Amino acid sequence: MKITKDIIESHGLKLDEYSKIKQLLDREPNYLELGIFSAMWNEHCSYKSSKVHLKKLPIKNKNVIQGPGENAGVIDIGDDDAIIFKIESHNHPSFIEPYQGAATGVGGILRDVFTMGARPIALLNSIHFGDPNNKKTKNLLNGVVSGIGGYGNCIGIPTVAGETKFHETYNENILVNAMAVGLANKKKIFYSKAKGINKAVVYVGSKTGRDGIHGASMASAEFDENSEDKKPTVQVGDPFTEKLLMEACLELMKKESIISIQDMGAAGLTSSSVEMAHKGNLGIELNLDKIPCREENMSPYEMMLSESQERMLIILEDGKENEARAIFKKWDLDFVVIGKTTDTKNLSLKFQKKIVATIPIDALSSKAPLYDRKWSKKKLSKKKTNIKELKKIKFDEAFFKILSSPNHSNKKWVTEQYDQMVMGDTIERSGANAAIIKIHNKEKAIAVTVDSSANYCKSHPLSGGKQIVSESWRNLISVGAKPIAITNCLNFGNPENPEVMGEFAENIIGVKEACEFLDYPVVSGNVSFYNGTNNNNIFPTPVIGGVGLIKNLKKIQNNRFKKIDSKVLIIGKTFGHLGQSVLINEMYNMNDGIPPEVNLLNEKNNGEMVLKLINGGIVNSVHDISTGGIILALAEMSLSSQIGVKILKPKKLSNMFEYFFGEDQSRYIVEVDKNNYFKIEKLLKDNNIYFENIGVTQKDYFELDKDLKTSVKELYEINNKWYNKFNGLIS
Amino acid sequence: MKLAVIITLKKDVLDPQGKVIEQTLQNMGINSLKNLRQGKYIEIELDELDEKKAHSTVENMCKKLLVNLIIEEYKIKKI
Amino acid sequence: MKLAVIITLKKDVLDPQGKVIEQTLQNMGINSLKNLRQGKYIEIELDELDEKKAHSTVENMCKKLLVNLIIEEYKIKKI
Amino acid sequence: MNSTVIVFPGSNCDRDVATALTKLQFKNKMVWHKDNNLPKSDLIVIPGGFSYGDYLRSGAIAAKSNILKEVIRAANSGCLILGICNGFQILIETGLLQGALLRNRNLKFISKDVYLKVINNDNKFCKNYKKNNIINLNIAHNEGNYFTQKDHLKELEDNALIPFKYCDKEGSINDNNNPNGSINNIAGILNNKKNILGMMPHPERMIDSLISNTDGIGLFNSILN
Ligand SMILES: Nc1ncnc2c1ncn2[C@@H]1O[C@H](COP(=O)(O)OP(=O)(O)O)[C@@H](O)[C@H]1O
Ligand SMILES: [Mg+2]
Repeated sequence: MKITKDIIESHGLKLDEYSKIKQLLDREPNYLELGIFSAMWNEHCSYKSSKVHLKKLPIKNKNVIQGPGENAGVIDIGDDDAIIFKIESHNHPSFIEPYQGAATGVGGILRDVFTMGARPIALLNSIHFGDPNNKKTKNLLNGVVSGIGGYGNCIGIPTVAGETKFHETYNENILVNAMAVGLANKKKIFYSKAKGINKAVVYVGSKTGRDGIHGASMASAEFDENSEDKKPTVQVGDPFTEKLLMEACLELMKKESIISIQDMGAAGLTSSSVEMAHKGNLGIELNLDKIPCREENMSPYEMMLSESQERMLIILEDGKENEARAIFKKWDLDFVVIGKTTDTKNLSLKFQKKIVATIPIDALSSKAPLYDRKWSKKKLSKKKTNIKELKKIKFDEAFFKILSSPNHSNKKWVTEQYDQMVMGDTIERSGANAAIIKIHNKEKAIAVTVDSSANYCKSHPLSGGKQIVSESWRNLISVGAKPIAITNCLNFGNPENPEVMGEFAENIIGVKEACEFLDYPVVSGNVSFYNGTNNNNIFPTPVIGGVGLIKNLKKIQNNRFKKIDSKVLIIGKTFGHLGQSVLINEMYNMNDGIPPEVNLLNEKNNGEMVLKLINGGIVNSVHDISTGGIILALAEMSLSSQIGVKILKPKKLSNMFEYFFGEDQSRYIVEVDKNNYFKIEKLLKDNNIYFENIGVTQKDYFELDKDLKTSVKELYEINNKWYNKFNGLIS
Repeated sequence: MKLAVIITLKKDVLDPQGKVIEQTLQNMGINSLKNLRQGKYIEIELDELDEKKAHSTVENMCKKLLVNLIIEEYKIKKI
Repeated sequence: MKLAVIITLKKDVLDPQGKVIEQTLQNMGINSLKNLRQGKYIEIELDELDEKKAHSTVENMCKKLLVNLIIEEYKIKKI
Repeated sequence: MNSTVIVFPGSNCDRDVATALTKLQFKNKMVWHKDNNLPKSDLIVIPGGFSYGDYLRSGAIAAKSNILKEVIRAANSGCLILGICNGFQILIETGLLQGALLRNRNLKFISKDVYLKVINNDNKFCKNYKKNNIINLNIAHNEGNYFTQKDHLKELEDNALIPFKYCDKEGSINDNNNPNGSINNIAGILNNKKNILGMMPHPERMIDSLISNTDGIGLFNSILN
């Protein structure tokens, strides 16, 4: 088949990229080869627009065993234990088919983690939807949530934390990010690097179907006689098969037979085989007649580009085939030797006794295009939000409205669809600052959280970048964990737009600064560009997944008030910053202020002090202050404990709204027994930590002078009614 | 009037359920089984005597709720 | 040969899924809807030319696995 | 006491229940579904999870496995059998317990802690609880909506074959505290001989106050004594 301009473009390749292909091959590619190039050179696989920026991120500290570049990041948590984790997006598939898109997103990230030798122990997710009034939202929301649950529940890994957010910027482009966390033995971690020649390359897992075959390539002129049939087939997740695949792989990993292993994710067989060969500086030869196919008459093109789920590629040591086959047979899974490693440094494909493709591995990997795209700096909005100039609102009305808004209402209806307890080690479930998962049979635990702040990142990508990392760090501190490292999922618009590229570039700088200062490196991540429709790019939405370590199970905390008549303290200074706050957004529908700045020094000092208080066992509960400010944080503490609080106005109060709704960073609320108060006061003063007394816990009532008094029960109802109303379950 | 909707997965879409059921039956010794796919069957009773109208009401239900047109296809039958 | 099995819940067995779908459709304004029940539709391809034999093979599958005779009933059809 | 946990492809609470059994001093063995022999056991547990992905009907395919024939034989000779969640569904599909477990009435997976009232404790699984005790266990299922015919329901009620019903914190049993639509708020049932218990809630998740609470221990301890 002659490669035409249309075919090239329908493969998502630019004409100059095609010239580069010809130059690298020293000839024209055939159709199959073109397909393979397009799969490897697209943004998702090649990171061609993001690489130059990602390089800036700090990726090491004394706990990091493996940073970015492998299927997932690996950190050391003492003894022989390692935690392996990563976050990934499945935005576009979920918009097309929410249930399956979200489900396969979870499946994909789990494979990234168990392919490295870890048994997954926790799942998290960050999901962003359009305006709840947008007519697509309900269906997308319900589909995504049940898809995430459907997969995780079936495979039996607890889904323990996440965030569900709404904003019109996602009307035509939702975000579905899933994170998986696994536990491995530090000495038995598996990598994708191939070693040795003539080693067996083995295909295991599900059969290959026509799922998700490069959609773009199907629209070319020659292929539209039957256009309905040519739409990419939606990938359907099969969590049952994934469970078998996971158990089989983990069983095989106990033996000494795997040289390298790699899941088949995006671009399926192509990217997995190229990746393995590239890392090992080898060639790889595949015999496509051997590929287990689900449909009849599948072409090499379809086999190489299929994104069927629940498949893996393994390179085996000599003489281990039978042992390995027996394990996969036990789990009723396909196990087929489909090729071998070679010293040619080529990807070479055989089909029906003919060589159908030969491509140098480096042409697909290290020589793929790289772009330092044009980007422009974001100007900080000059607008200062002056609350006094805004129309007068009543304090309690604002508070109730926010508490019952889609973004701040109780997310129980989400989390009750996720099995959070399976595996029996979930100490702290969804609803807390961070979830806590015990290391099975040991006296230690990890804490995990995901966070994002699209509004902040939109208005100032650099401070937004700092803020999300700090918020993640703060969430881990609040449960008593020492933050160790993060994974990040960078959801942005079209990188060919200099403004979007600027958001990306500056955001990374913000992330980098905070990571460096807090010694909280990035060990894995994912970039998702082209989120948007018709030149409408989404707000930049980086999502941070954080992991921390708890060495002593007796020294953990949560955000539930424990007793009545304890003192409530605010650690960290309140200036009353309202730019980009929930108050301004919800009550005035304004989006143009500047976000709060993070002072990293204060962040670190305050956080370390809170951790010290928790470790000292002298605080009753802890909550970080984030969106919605002091008042919302206090409400959350009351709601989760059903204990009320009598809030006192500080003496020098310039403005109620600024003080209670302000979103200044680096602040925590701690509940303290009266007996411990003087000890804590002294400790804070000796360490120059700013704090204020804000009130006393009490029975049943949530109360702030004359401005607000409500029973906690009522508060609970206000906080819970949104979803039922949204779904038409109540009017 | 009673109608039935038969909903099946489109041809190339993976049917994990069908696959497992198929394998189980084969393991139980049913060797002549070549392929099995699972779909849905929905029986609908309408307060409507006109067949054409009934059909179009059900068609409407399928498009709006019953069928996921991205991965499924359907047939409507009078019963 | 291709056959289909239609599996439905017995009349006196509650059908929670059907109920919810029915209610949703009614809430969507489809007033003529009187009753809706959901069942399964299983398409089976057999390596068997004799219709009688095919039928009895499928009957066997139904009894052994496909149908829970305590709560479900079934029909077999050639397609 | 010797216990055996049966593992099917897709079981996912097998390790959890084994952990609980071992912690409470059972001598536990895991048995893979393809095995033909059961070790000598006083208690056989069919754990929760999604055996065969819940495909076709939850529990249906597992109910046809080799090992189930042995479980049925053991059950008939009086061995104690405990089916939790998917295990309950499997016991229903084998016919060892009667009735059906339908989709939850809201058609959603439900995972939360629920209150249960101990309705009957004169059986080997519940004797360490007091009658009318209120306990708090976790549920996590798609199909826990128990349904049975009138005459069987009467038999269950009359013969003290219902150990647990869903209730609220204070113990009242009504539709508002029925999480999944189960008939008469039933959360678990016994066979006539009271040696087989099937229940949707997970007692094995409630054996450690650090993780949750210890309300599940009573069940395992009842069996031990
Ligand atoms: N999609 C989700 N998956 C799991 N947990 C969720 C999800 N959405 C929200 N949650 C949980 O609900 C709680 C409240 O969510 P949110 O209001 O977004 O928290 P925060 O304001 O602390 O970011 C969090 O503990 C979070 O873990
Ligand atoms: Mg938080």
